[in-house]
Amino acid sequence: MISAQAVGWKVGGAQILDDVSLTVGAGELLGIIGPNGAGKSSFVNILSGVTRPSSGRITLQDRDVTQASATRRARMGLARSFQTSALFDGLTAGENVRLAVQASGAAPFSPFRAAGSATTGVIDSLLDRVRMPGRAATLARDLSHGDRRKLELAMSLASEPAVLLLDEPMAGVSAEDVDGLTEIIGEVRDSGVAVAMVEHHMHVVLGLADRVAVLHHGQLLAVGAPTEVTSDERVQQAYLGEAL
Amino acid sequence: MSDLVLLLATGLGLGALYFIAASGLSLIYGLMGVLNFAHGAFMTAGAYAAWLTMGALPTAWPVAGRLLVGIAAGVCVGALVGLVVEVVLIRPLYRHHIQQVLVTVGLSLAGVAAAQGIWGADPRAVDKPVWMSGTTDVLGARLPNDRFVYVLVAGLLFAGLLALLHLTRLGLVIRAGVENRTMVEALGINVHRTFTVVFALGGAAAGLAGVLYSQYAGAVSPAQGGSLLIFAFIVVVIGGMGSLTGTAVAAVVVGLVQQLANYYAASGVGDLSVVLLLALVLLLRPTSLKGATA
Amino acid sequence: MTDRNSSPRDGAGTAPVLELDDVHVRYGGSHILQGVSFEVPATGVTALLGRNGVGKTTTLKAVIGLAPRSGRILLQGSEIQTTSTAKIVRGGIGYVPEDREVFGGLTVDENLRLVAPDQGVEAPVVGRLFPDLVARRGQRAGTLSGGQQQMVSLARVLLRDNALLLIDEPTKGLAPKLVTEVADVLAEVARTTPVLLVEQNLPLVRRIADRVVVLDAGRVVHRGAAADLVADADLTRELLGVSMRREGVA
Amino acid sequence: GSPGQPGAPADNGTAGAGGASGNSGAPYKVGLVYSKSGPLATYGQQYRQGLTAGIDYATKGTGAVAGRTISITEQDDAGDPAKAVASATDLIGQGNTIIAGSTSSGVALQVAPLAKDNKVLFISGPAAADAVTGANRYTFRSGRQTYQDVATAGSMLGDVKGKKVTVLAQDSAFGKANVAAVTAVLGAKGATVSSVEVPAAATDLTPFATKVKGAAPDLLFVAWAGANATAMWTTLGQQGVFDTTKVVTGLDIKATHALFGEVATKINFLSHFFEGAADNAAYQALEAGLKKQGATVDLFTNDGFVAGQMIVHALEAGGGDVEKMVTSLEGWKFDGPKGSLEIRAEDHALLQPMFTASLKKDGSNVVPQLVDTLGAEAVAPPVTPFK
Amino acid sequence: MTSPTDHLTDTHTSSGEVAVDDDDTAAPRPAGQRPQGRAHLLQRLLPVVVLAVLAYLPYVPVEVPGLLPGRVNGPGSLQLLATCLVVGGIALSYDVLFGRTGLLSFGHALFVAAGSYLLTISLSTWDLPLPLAVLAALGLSTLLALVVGAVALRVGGIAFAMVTLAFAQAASIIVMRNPGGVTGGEEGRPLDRDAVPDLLVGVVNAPYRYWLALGFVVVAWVAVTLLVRSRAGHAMAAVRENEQRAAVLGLGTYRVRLLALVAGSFLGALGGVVHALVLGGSNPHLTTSEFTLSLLVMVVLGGAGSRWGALLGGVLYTYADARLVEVSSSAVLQGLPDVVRQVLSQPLFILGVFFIVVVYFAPSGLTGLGGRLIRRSGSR
Ligand SMILES: Nc1ncnc2c1ncn2[C@@H]1O[C@H](COP(=O)(O)OP(=O)(O)OP(=O)(O)O)[C@@H](O)[C@H]1O
Ligand SMILES: Nc1ncnc2c1ncn2[C@@H]1O[C@H](COP(=O)(O)OP(=O)(O)OP(=O)(O)O)[C@@H](O)[C@H]1O
Ligand SMILES: [Mg+2]
Ligand SMILES: [Mg+2]
Repeated sequence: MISAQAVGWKVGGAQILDDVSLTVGAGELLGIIGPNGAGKSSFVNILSGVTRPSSGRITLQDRDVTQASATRRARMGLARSFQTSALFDGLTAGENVRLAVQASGAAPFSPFRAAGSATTGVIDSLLDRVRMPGRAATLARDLSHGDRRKLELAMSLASEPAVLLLDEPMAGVSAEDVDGLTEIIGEVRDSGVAVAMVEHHMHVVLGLADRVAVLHHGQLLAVGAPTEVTSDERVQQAYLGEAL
Repeated sequence: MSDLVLLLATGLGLGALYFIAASGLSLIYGLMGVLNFAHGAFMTAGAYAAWLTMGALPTAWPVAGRLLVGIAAGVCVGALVGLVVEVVLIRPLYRHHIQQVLVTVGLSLAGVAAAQGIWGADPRAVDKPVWMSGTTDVLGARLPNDRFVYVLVAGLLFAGLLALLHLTRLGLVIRAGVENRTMVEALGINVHRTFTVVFALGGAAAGLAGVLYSQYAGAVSPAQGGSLLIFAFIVVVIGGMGSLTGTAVAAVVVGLVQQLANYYAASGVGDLSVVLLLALVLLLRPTSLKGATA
Repeated sequence: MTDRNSSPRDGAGTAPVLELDDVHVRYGGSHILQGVSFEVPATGVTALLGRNGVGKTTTLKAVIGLAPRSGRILLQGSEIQTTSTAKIVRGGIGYVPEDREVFGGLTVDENLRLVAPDQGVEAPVVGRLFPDLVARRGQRAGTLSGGQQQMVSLARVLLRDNALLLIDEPTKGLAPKLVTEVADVLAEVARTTPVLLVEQNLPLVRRIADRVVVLDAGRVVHRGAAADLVADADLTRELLGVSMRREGVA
Repeated sequence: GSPGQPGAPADNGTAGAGGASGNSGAPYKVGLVYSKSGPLATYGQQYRQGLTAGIDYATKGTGAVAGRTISITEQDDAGDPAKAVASATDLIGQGNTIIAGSTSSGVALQVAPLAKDNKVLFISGPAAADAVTGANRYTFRSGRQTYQDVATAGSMLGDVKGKKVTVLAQDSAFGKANVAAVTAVLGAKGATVSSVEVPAAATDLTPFATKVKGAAPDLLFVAWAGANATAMWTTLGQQGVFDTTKVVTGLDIKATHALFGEVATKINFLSHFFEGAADNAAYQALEAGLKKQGATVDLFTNDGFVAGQMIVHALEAGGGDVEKMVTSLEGWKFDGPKGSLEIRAEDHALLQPMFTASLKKDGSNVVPQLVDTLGAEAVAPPVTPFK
Repeated sequence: MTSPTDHLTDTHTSSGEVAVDDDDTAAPRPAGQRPQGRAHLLQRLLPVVVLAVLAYLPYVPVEVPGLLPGRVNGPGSLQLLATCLVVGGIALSYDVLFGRTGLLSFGHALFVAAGSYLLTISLSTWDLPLPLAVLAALGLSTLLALVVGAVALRVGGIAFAMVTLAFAQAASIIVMRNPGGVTGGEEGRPLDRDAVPDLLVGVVNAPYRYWLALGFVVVAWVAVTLLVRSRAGHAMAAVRENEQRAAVLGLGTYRVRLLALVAGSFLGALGGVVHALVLGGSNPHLTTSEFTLSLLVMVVLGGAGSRWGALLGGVLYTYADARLVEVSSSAVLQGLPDVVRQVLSQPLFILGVFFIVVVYFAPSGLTGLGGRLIRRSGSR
């Protein structure tokens, strides 16, 4: 569904990503792990079109989208979440989701199409799904940190994407809800969506991922089945350490 | 040849004047994110303060001496106005940038109107030292002496402000405070005071600009500050919104382009040259305009 | 794992460094904290736990004066509920916010220099704990990775002597290896400086916390020794909706 | 019930306009729309003071015509034509059959059509735009127009045949009008006219001074209104324009006399009016009338005074009937503070004498001195019939 | 990190409280949050009632001393009210950019002036009949908006503000230069009286000009309502709140902003056309940066992002601007010391100070203040 071929990214002389090639197929979940600053978020940014790579190619649903804008890619069925929640702060949680639902539909900003309110049910069920029921009317900027993360996830799910990129969806989510959200992401994957997920919660990655890619200093250190990768000595040394 | 020398020299002088006017604006915008529409009113305040001071001093004094005292008065009044405005009007609105800008808009309306009410709408003549109204022959061109003064002052101001921002702790705190005032406080630093200082500095620069511009124009009038403000804005934008060095470069470029276009190009082009320059910068390098806060 | 229970961690007998007495926080119409009272003893780590949105962050903000609060808050015996944030901090509280809040336009070094003007990134703690930051001293903090920003945020408070540290989810977004390292750092710091820690990572809590305070819907629902909570799986499940032991397996 | 006519008063009493004709004894209503605030407030103030003196003089101190007092309603336009139109509409609606004022040309040109639309008398004030002359049958003027200024300037050159004349003007309607007028007046007499137009956005005037110097004209006509005047004169002086060229410009109000700076005494001025320009009964009445108001004679006090004379004359002859008032003013000859004036019937141009002057240093002040007086016919604008 | 657009969003809410908005916030509140049935009906009816009252004013021969010059339906009052309404409608059009999309444009005056001048020019210089002239004015202005927008939208935030200011300044310069004698320079250009219906000319016909202005306000109101309720309206809110997020959701932020700018400018140009008809001509005041700034002042005064706010702000500002002149020459000031009196007799001084006071005490505008008071009294 989405694939990166020999992607490199350079900024101000520093090589942030170097020759990274990865592919995520439909119904597959790729876990991306690696030390802080390895280039995971940068990679997600490049896949989603927020930044342009300095070299290499990105294809989405077999089309070359290397130069396509984030908007174009979104219209082609790609959705993503941000590591630092990026929400419409002045709107309510419900409105945030509503916008995400609408944006995916036909004519997302036609001045001649009424916005409609039939989606209210959809919105509430999405918010329930990410374990934040009854928060629809709260302004996004007033949400607690964990709730912001959940809303971020809800918005990525709202558009029923074909490709889903998640940047640390579990960071700051309370221990109680981690399992639930993990389950949701699993379901999404099972419904045929290609998911790439950056995550530091190892039990989440291990529980979900079909394959795990390890980035280290901008390079692909290892790719493979979860158990295979975690038992790799270099991965343990660079990333896992004495895991808590 | 002598024409060209004359145009370049006066263009540089003009650029210097633009820089002095824009520096305070750029400082306040770059550091506090407040686009100070009252900057023109600040300049007017400085100019009138100097004019009143010069008028109050004994005429027996040499004009240059009175002017120096006038400049000091203009700078002080500018700083004072900046200080009061920050404490009374800007500070309580610090989370609301647009509102801060709007307050300065209101201030610019009221300030000019007040000056007009008190001293009338007509320009009043100011004394100018004989040397400054004279000229010096350079390569056959008669260069007005006052332009040298403006260039010198602008250079000193530029160096001073750069040093302040990059070499002092005050500069560091200011730059941090712009981004996240709450967090600076949460690090135990009293950030209010530093912002007041910035505004006072910007006001002082405006006061200086006002006095020098009134010398340049030979008169003070209520709308004078506002007329310079437009160019100051353009200079700040071309210079990259809040970058002091960018502002300096842009000021000189705008001054020269305007001067040369006014002489060599058709009247219409000369008039629009600055706007054309802006559009050009915009089309060629839009990112350079996004500037410090983007 | 080291058993840290042997270190002096009870704090009983000595006066608490921080006391909250019936603290309320209201935002507009919403009553967020509804009478929170607890004490932070003068040593060790006190963990503030609870589900998302129960008011943990708000509690820390109330202490430091970033939330509109009422009630009594005492730092080392003196009331601070009306003191300004900058004063409270100068009075000895270090605060690590949950959103990191580094100054994106400033370099790493400048970020640290705000707190320690003469040392910046040269300070020994930084070199020891976060060598990555030393290497990136001239990089604008806004371009750092999430984890790197977290390091800046942590390093910033460690540069100064504090009477108390308020730390909000310090390990969020950190790689597992770094989580361990940070846990060790916190444990070490806590030996000299009391820490009030908000954390979702329960294994970490179990490893370094001495006492826990659990919030629910703006009220304290549990106070006690960390060990007791860990030992009581049912209680953990009831308060936090999850078992600590199972988490620890990961 | 069903609503009546929109805009109708409550009791079908006297209809809005024309409260003037019927009931004798009721005051004549005159509306003034002029700048009381804003950038032209000083002009406006002079105008208003002159008007008071003028009405006083023309009514011999009674302030009434045929026993009916003249009641004046003032409205401030702050120099903004939008405000002026609203004010004029209001005044006309209140039954004022005479509107006077218009300090700025913009206001005059937007109010003039209202006079025609509503059939009221409009006497424009200091606004100098040539286009006010001949605007329509209902529009008159009490001041001079640009053409007369320029013609006066031309007179200073003597025989202009073959001479080079340069106009230094702001690139605006005002400046363009001056360039056009100079070309028409002096070009017709055989002068070569060129112009240096200064963009409104120019801050530094050195390039234009250099251009003027380069053109080396025999006569430089400067048409400058408002800002930057001192800088402009200083620059011209610095670049040595005065060494080789005769420089002519219009003399503005007293407050600006100090603004010519060092070169004040080197400039030849044309003047519409200034203190000491003329002496006759009207002038003395103006001076006395202003003194009562604590003011002194200045440029636009004349325009107000003349407007007062015209208003009174129109009321005396027309008794408030607009058509009669218009006819009575057309071709009227009378003495104003400047001397003898005539309202030309064809286009309502106000034919009037003009002056040339110079500035003399008097201590720290500069005061204007009369050099010459030009007869009205010498500077009369060509006829521009009504559209 | 702060970005210029963050500054903008602050306009809508002050320290966490929601700016009081009518039922037209970016997206309607979920069902549970809807105003109660009756209140909601009232809210819906209010515009209709207000419209009916306004439309009836020319039949009201009552004097309101001090408030209006003469009778309510006298020509002076109706002309004043018409001007207020036109400017109110123009403020409404500006709010599409500023309040709804977060675009701080300092060049909106450009499009209003374009509408006004293009109408007078096409009537007088090109000799077009009125309907064609209106079409020409609207078409060309919209085209202009498209071009200017396409260039200026390459930057955002304050830079966008400055760039639009520069464009407006250029337009102002061009108008002042009176190219080919079409704009009349600083003197403006009167409307060709023969080209417009008699009903729009003359003092006695003030009611018709008033109704024309009212009609424009209705058109602008309906257009803004439809726009805001449409998907485009929601997209505009999204762009205002978080541009990057809007982009990754698949909303073309550039196109959304361009759409907002063009739509706002179109309404603005329409306002310009009506302005020229109501005032009987075009004048360069419309092109000045002061006029744009005053539009901003109006919107903020009333409350950004709300139709009532923008409209009310525009109407009140224009009214105050016109009537303050009366205050300054009124007897009230005569007893004061000279300096104070001179200062107070400057309408702009009073307006400026009043504006500061409003921004200061009612950061979400007058409607916001009103809403807050209502809510407070309601909650007691
Ligand atoms: N403009 C820049 N200049 C220099 N270095 C940069 C720039 N932008 C990003 N980097 C560096 O690129 C690296 C990759 O950052 P990225 O955010 O992709 O890391 P990450 O793998 O997501 O880390 P984390 O787990 O901490 O979020 C970091 O080391 C960061 O400091
Ligand atoms: N400015 C505000 N206005 C209104 N409500 C607010 C505001 N800030 C926070 N809240 C609400 O207060 C409650 C507590 O928030 P807080 O951030 O303290 O939660 P938390 O316990 O830290 O949660 P998390 O684990 O998600 O970080 C939440 O329900 C949140 O929505
Ligand atoms: Mg990351
Ligand atoms: Mg929290």
